[in-house]
Amino acid sequence: MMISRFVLAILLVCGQSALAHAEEDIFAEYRAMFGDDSPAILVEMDGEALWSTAAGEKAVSLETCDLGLGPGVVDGAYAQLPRYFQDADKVMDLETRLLWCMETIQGLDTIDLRDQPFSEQGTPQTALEQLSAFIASRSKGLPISVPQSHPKEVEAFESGKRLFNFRAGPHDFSCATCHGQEGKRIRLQSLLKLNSPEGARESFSTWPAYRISQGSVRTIEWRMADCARQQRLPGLIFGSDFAIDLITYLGVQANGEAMNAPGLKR
Amino acid sequence: MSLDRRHFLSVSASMIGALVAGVALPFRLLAQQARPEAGFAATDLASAYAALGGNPEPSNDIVFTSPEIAENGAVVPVSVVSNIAGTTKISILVEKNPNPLTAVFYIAEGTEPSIQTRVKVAQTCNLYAVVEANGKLFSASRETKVTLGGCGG
Amino acid sequence: MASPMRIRATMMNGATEVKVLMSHPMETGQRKDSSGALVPVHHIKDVVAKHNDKVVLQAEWGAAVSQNPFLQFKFSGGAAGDTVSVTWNDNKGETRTDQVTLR
Amino acid sequence: MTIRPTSTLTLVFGVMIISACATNNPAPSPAENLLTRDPVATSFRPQGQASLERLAQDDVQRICSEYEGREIPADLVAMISAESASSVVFPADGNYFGDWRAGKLIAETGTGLQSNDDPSKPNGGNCYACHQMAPDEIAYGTIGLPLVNYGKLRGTSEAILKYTWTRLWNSHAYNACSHMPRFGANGVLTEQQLKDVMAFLFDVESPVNKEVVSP
Repeated sequence: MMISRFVLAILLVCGQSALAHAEEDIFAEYRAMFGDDSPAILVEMDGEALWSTAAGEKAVSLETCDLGLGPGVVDGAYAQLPRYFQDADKVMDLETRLLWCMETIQGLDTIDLRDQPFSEQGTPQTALEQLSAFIASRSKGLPISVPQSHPKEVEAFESGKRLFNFRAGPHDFSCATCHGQEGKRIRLQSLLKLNSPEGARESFSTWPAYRISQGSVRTIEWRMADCARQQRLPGLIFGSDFAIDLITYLGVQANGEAMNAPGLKR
Repeated sequence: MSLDRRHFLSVSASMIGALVAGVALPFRLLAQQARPEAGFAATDLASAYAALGGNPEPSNDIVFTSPEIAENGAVVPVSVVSNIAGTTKISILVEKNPNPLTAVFYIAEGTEPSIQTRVKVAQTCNLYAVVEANGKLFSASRETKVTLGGCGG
Repeated sequence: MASPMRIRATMMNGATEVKVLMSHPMETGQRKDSSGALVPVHHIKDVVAKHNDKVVLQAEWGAAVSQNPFLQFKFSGGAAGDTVSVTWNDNKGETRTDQVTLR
Repeated sequence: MTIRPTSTLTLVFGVMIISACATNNPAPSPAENLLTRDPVATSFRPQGQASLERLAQDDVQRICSEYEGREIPADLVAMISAESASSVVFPADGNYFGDWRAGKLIAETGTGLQSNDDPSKPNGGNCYACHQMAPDEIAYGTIGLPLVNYGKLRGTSEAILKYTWTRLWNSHAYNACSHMPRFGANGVLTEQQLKDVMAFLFDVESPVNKEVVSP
């Protein structure tokens, strides 16, 4: 009797909080009006074309690039990144892996792309953004399964978990400042608790995403770099350990969730 | 070609002559002739209306949808469905934009008087759908709130 | 060089629903880039949609249509093998036409 | 901006952390022992006004990172609170109030000190990112407590003015490891800007203190 009452009380509390959450999402109507017509598809199309376009000193396409599931396998690859790659002896996310393939397979000079991996607003999307949109779209509906079998993959996760709480800069911000609590928002923007599976699932499964405010597809590395900017930190280096570790931390927590990227965000 | 008659009436007489004569004119030329430049240049609702042909009469036969509150004013989905017989033209106006007139759609015969698109809304204000049918103008309006999301930086 | 559009045309109950996404910056001329300079106005001015050779929709646009514009409309008719084409022209004289075949 | 260099305080804190670890915290997991790299040291480059110095944590940042989401040992709380409270600089002229209109703008402005911000422009306080303030502004965040009718509800006694100034200057004085930036202590806002924010909170004419109209 006591127990059932206790359970009932919990159910009531949970039910209420779920309701409150639904009421709070005042942008639900707005987002619903987009249907499944995200401009991200335009970038996916460009990325698909780019994937099979010959480039670089060796004048070959990226079609033999190994994204973790074997040379040339695109379907499902994004749902299993970041992961450890023997040839590079590193944990790599999709974006660093793509640069690796451009350099090693195509003999492409990637200095400019490394320096400016993300397009400026109003300028064409970079190769990296186009390819990311395309490759992510080919994992749609597949369960996220970011591996934790190699010691370096475990290390990246543990490091990311710690970095999530790293407070620094003139504002004392860490990732946890905004993304460490349930049900909070900044202005009207709902915040996900990213050190929990629920929040990580919702977030990780929807990057890359078409950012409405910028009219561009943005990648998860961009999200990390832009968080660092808003944290008032110096520039986050593309493909750095800080970025990859945090992405791994998010991805592993999100394991099991179906990929649904590119997403659509404010 | 069964495009809206009214649209063609604004084309110069010589061009109509050419059309009647069956001379294939590039469509673009016609479109440019028809563009309501004064409407797009207007900086307030009243002068945009004037350029479209006058003040519309509010009508419940237009189903105009825009979100009550937009997460980002740069992209606001809008939907217009006209239940007014003989609808030939649908315009969308955003009252407080620098230039309220945003888009004009010419509905050909056989095309449903129903349009969905996405527009920029600079600040919280009324959005208007103006429908032209049988030479008369009708309108419906909706307020969309534009808010600040995110960190503001 | 303008990127391709994405056109989806679906036959339903004797009519054809068309959804178009166009790749275009739709600059208002009022936005500043990261160096503070005004980005020149650059927007689609007119759009023409055809079912085979017949014009089914025409539009005139200002700069306040959103970036990467979306357009949805429906015309009566449409049979497998028919084409639906969309053409846009912008204020810089750029143009792009794409088409799909109904099936 | 002042990032306090490591000082004698660090020694004290260091000893306390070690003892705290020994008593309150489980030993690091084997996985944590695997950590061989230092991502903070290798992952950033100076950009705009954001130099690499910003990565150096002061004592408060280090302790609060360590205890994020966990209970902070009471002695560390006492230490942080005391240290934070003692460093508050109150207005030299004894006047707490500036212009509420300027304060409103500061509360609404989210820019300042980011790598892409113009350092010649004043920093924002971005209060609205986390707090509800004027009842008619719907775009407010919820990380911090609501501040609707702040002055109206609390009055303007010397005690409440000092308390509020301290909260703005260094929130850790009352709430160790608070998520609120140390606007005064870290030089995010100037004394005049803090006065403007105070006016926005307390002035009877400020929108913050206007009647709450139920919809």
